[in-house]
Amino acid sequence: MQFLAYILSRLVQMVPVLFLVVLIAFLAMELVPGDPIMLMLGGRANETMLAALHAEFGLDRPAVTRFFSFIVNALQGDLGTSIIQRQPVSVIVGERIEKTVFVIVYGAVLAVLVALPLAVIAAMKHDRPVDHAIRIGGMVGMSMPPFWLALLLILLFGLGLGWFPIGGYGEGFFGHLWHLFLPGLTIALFLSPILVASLRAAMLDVMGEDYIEVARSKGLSPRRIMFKHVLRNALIPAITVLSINIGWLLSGAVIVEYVFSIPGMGSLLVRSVGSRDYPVIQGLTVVFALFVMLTNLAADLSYMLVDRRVLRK
Amino acid sequence: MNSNNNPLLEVRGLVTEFSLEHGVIAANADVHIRVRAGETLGIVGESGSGKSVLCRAILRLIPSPPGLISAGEVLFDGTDLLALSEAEMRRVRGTRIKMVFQNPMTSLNPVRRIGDQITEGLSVHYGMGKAEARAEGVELLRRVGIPSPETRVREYPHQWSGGMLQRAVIAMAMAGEPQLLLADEPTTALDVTIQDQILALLLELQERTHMAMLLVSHDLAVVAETCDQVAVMYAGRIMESASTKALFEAPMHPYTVGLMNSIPDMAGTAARLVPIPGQPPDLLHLAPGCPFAPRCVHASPDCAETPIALSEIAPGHHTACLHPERISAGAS
Amino acid sequence: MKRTEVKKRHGLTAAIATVVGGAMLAAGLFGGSAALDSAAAAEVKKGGTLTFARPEEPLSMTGFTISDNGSIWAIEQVCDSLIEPDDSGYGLRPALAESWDISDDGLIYTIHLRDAKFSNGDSVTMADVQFSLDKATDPEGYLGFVFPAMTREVVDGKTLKITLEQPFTPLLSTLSLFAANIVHKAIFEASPEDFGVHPVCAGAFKVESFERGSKLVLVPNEHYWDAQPHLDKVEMLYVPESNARILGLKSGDYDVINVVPLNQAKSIEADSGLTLEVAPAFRLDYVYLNHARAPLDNKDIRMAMNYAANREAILKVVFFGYGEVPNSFMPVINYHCDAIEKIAYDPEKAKALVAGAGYDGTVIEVIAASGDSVARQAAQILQQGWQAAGLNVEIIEYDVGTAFGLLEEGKFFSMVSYITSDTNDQDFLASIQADNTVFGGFFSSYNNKQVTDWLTEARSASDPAVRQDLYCKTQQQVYWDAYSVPLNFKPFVNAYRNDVIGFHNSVTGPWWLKDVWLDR
Amino acid sequence: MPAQAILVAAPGAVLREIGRWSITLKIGSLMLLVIVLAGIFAPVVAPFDPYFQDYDRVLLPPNGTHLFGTDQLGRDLFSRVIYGIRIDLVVGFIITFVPMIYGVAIGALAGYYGGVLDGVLMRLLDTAIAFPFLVLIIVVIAILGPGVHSIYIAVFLVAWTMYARLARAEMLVERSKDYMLAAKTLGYPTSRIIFRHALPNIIGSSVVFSMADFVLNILLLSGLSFLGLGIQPPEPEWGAMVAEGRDFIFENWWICTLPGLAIVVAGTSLSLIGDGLARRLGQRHQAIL
Repeated sequence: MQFLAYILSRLVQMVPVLFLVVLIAFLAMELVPGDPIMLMLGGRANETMLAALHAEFGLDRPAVTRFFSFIVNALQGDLGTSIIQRQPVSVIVGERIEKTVFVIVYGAVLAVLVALPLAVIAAMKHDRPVDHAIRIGGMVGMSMPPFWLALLLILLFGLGLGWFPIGGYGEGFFGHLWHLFLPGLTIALFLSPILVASLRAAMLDVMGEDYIEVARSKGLSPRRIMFKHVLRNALIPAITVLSINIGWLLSGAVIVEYVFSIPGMGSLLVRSVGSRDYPVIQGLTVVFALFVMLTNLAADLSYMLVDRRVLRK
Repeated sequence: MNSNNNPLLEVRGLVTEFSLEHGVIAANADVHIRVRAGETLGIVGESGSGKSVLCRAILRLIPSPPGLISAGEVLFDGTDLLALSEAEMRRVRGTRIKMVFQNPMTSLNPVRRIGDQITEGLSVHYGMGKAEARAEGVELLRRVGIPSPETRVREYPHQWSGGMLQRAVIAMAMAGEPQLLLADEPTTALDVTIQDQILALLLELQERTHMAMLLVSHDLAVVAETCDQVAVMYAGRIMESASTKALFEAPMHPYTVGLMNSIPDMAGTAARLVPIPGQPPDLLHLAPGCPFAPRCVHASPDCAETPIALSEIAPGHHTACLHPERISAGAS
Repeated sequence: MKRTEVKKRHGLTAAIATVVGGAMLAAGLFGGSAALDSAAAAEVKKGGTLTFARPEEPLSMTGFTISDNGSIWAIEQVCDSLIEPDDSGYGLRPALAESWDISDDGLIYTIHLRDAKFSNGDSVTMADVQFSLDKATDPEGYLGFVFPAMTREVVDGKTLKITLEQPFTPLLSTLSLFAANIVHKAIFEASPEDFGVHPVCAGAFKVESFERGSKLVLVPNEHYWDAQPHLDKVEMLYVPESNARILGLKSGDYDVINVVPLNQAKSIEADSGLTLEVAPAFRLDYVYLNHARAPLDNKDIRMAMNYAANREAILKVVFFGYGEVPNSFMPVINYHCDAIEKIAYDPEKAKALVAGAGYDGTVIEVIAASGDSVARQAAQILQQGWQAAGLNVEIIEYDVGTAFGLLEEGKFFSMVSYITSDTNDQDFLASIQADNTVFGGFFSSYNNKQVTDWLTEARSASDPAVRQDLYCKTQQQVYWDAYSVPLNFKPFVNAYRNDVIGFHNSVTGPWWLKDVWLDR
Repeated sequence: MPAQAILVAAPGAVLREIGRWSITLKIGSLMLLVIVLAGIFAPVVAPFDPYFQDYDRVLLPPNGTHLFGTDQLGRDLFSRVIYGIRIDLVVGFIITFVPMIYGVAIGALAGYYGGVLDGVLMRLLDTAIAFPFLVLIIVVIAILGPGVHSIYIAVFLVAWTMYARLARAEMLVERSKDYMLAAKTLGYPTSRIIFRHALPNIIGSSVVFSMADFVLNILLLSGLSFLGLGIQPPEPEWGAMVAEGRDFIFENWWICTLPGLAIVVAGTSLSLIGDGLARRLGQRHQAIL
């Protein structure tokens, strides 16, 4: 019950934020030059047609009215209709959520697979050459622009070795894994230095805790101590880092989708902004924001799974 | 196995060094102690005197780097622990020598169940199954006086009070019935009312299992009440060691005297407390001789210059003072 | 991606164009695919899947609401109109209309409908034709203004009579546009949105599946009125990244790719397993100039920009030699005049013109759509030349939406872009760009009474020689007025594996995939 | 101390301070120093005019004359990379440290006062994190036109939030400490308490974070330019150079690879400094947020 109440209160807190996000997106698009109907018609429309189409998409109403009707409709699951594609925004965006989420989750999982062993080694060999190498390697890794990394991976794996496709989404789960390997790896290589740094730091902190010495005094092996005692306690900061970086990850996904031709939300966003497809941009903004907020919520909830103390606070 | 005359634990000439940014310090310098089975050795000294380091050195828990045990022997039941492999040493830690730490609030992993932590050593070193370990955990908790242990084994550390946690830590140490218990200031972090309970518990357990105990404390009163033998540490060295009775009746080192004078109940009369003059020692810049010399009222010029070894001045009574005779004079 | 957006707008503009009559039309009607098909038929192998990677993304399969080439060229495979462009794109041929009669006064068109079926097996009825043309010509609708005022009357189940208020020779070509495709009325009406994903038309192919943003799968329409396509399946993939297309082609993942990055065209030519197709296109890459904005209102400045434009360098460095330095303000369509002298690269003359023009140092902004590397490179070469001539020039990248927003509002100096035509009509594209009364000079504000008169006259003239003369005069005048800074007559550059037979690009853009077969 | 003595003592103090630096801090500082000097003396260091296009020397691979080769317009890439320092480092510096100043101030105030101000700030912070940055930057560019001023404004709107978050969290801890109470009981004005007493204690985490932020901001700047939304051509911005080389990656690898390497080197030097600073400031295990 306590748990449910917590989730509920968090969800309630999300409402004003979501409202603000949508409001800002709305105002922003109002300020931008370019009329979607004109763009759609190639600037060749007569006044009657313009008026008719504006009416059809409700663009003749004041922004405030449109904003609130958007809110009202959105609450009923209706995000409007794309001006360019003439399809419900919920459908257009919905089709792409899976792809973006797949890329990001894939990247995050790869990042954990890369980062976890490195962080464990670095922490266990603290201040030894291996540790320094991992730390400095991480700094170099963190300085690599994702788009550049992506190009290097294309050059190496796509052209040089020919192991992986350099674009597209693929078919079926394993097709996705196969096609999205390089995008996923790009995200992973971008993310893992941050993860290694935070995990390593957290583990070093934990390793200085009394209970770790107690564990050693019990005659436990370093490996057991690492996995049974250190890692779990070090997870919270790492989860925090992951969730804080989710916004960055989404921005990164835009570039990664762009470079690897993945039909996800990022590429849709770039295109929709280009064609001033307001309903799609608004829908995407809402979905992006929800995504970030739910990720943060999930991170908070996972703290509870890791550490019961959080519940009490 | 052990006759009473053969010590269960004998530390000889132990030197533990730490490399710091500006130099190397010896946290333990030429430490000698002995503990027999069933006996309690108290180690007293101010904070920073190397008591805790000694406990960790015995268990080889000194983090390396920066720490290093550079000389000496730790003979446990005739075996030099320093010569064991890491795996063998882990076995010793898990089965024969246990340690109780100062702060119970931080001695337990916050994200794991108390019961699991208590019996973890058992499952690792005795291959105990889950159910068996759980039962043993309940039993251990019962023995250290935790009410309704059946339900409490499942709880997490944040749900327990400090006193209860220290009982849990002791239960953890008692798992597998060790021969030697290193208790590193087990009561310091607790309320005064709880302290006595915990000490009583330790003594009761010791009596029941006939284990040897090393009780580290900065509190002379605690040591006086509980220990058979006492060793006084200063700047990483043993200054004086003797039976509790002998030490308190006739201290043979100026530092011991100073210590006693600075503690309320110890001076007996409690008329006035005399703090030890001067600064605590700077381990980085020690003179070759007696480290206490700069603060010592009885010191002679050569005190600071020649290294002074422990010498037996009465049966079982050792002191590292050049001028023990001046103390008796000063005391009377 | 961005490119699609740019293209889209001009695709639309071009789609409005009409087709010339006379000899051209006849050639279109009687030449073309029938002969080609029978010639190849002897050795044609049936079956197989053609994988075709395109940088343009189909957005919707409804011709009434979209205007981007990504969609249009896909729709052309699926939907037929009454009349369609021929193989080359230069002429016309019958499609769902079996034949037609035109009255002597040019006002009444009698269209005879063919026995044809939609991809779901339903017959194409006059009701469907009426419905589709109603949608297409609806003046409130999206492309309605393309069509002249007319009344349509169903004579019988197979005959449609179209009556015009005034003669309008280009009607047949207008009817061939994608927007005039015949759709299944009942299915469209049931859900226009659903129709955009699962269209039911009477073209050679039908949509098997449409995954927006990644791929469109076409299979033969077994009810197609003409010969069945040779292929079993076409997978049209959206692959915006050019390197990915090249790599996929070389590795065999793709059979055909279009919009080959020109710097890699040579490596494809060198690959013995691949064929590079360089096909003429109704396309001109050029710099839009806003004559309404000082200092571009000064012809000397515009001429200086032309003299200082190192087109040879652009052709070499940006286009890798593919194309031709233009001698016109519009693409090479019919009635193009080869004889017009090109404005030479003459930095000294440019400098002198700027010096004499009283230029006040106003910064001239050159817009390039962000992400459009061709535009960006060309802009930088131009900038170097223009600055050497004494002009202050800044390059600005805007996303496509903003760029065209500025264009529409007239808030721009210049923009590197291009124009294409979906039909072979000289008149309308010329009019859009140069006749201020038609479209304000296509964002340029170009206004020349003489040119307007010539174009008006050419529109109504029936003698090809007369029109040729008028269009040559127009070309000479507008081009030498420094209407714009033309950069390149850029061709379509595609590449395919050698075992792909019969693939070719029509000048207007699409490909007749029903004629393609795989030699494997 | 008399002024002369300070003058005499200063170099020694500096040397002593440098002597206390960790090896990473030393290496990072040295790298950054070299980069900054190369940027300052770009006209001397760069062998060619970074803007000059020579159409007879396009797409030349790295060689003795052109260390990094030439690009598709025949410009010397090495010279462009050197001149790029002036853009990436300067812009990166500004978009890192300007938001840091008011971000820390806002966070400190909110943390100190709490209440409504704090509540509003927290909602703003949540919004800033949840809002897709790309939409914002495109909007700002569309309104103000592309170029560095648009990047400044877009980043200034968002980037302060992380500093505010850090400063607020630190202030919440600091607020109840004894020295703060002492300052309050002494009747100091609040601004003095916040900025003179608390600030030095709460700024450490922001300083350490700023180095990582600096790196991320260089990546952001180059990423925007890569998308064609940042620094305008023909300016030799590193990300834009990578973007220009992208189409040529298969046959002319150096165009996008080498400018990217410049980003990595600059970023690494800053990361090394950040790591060293964290140690120097005693935050040995400071996590990078």
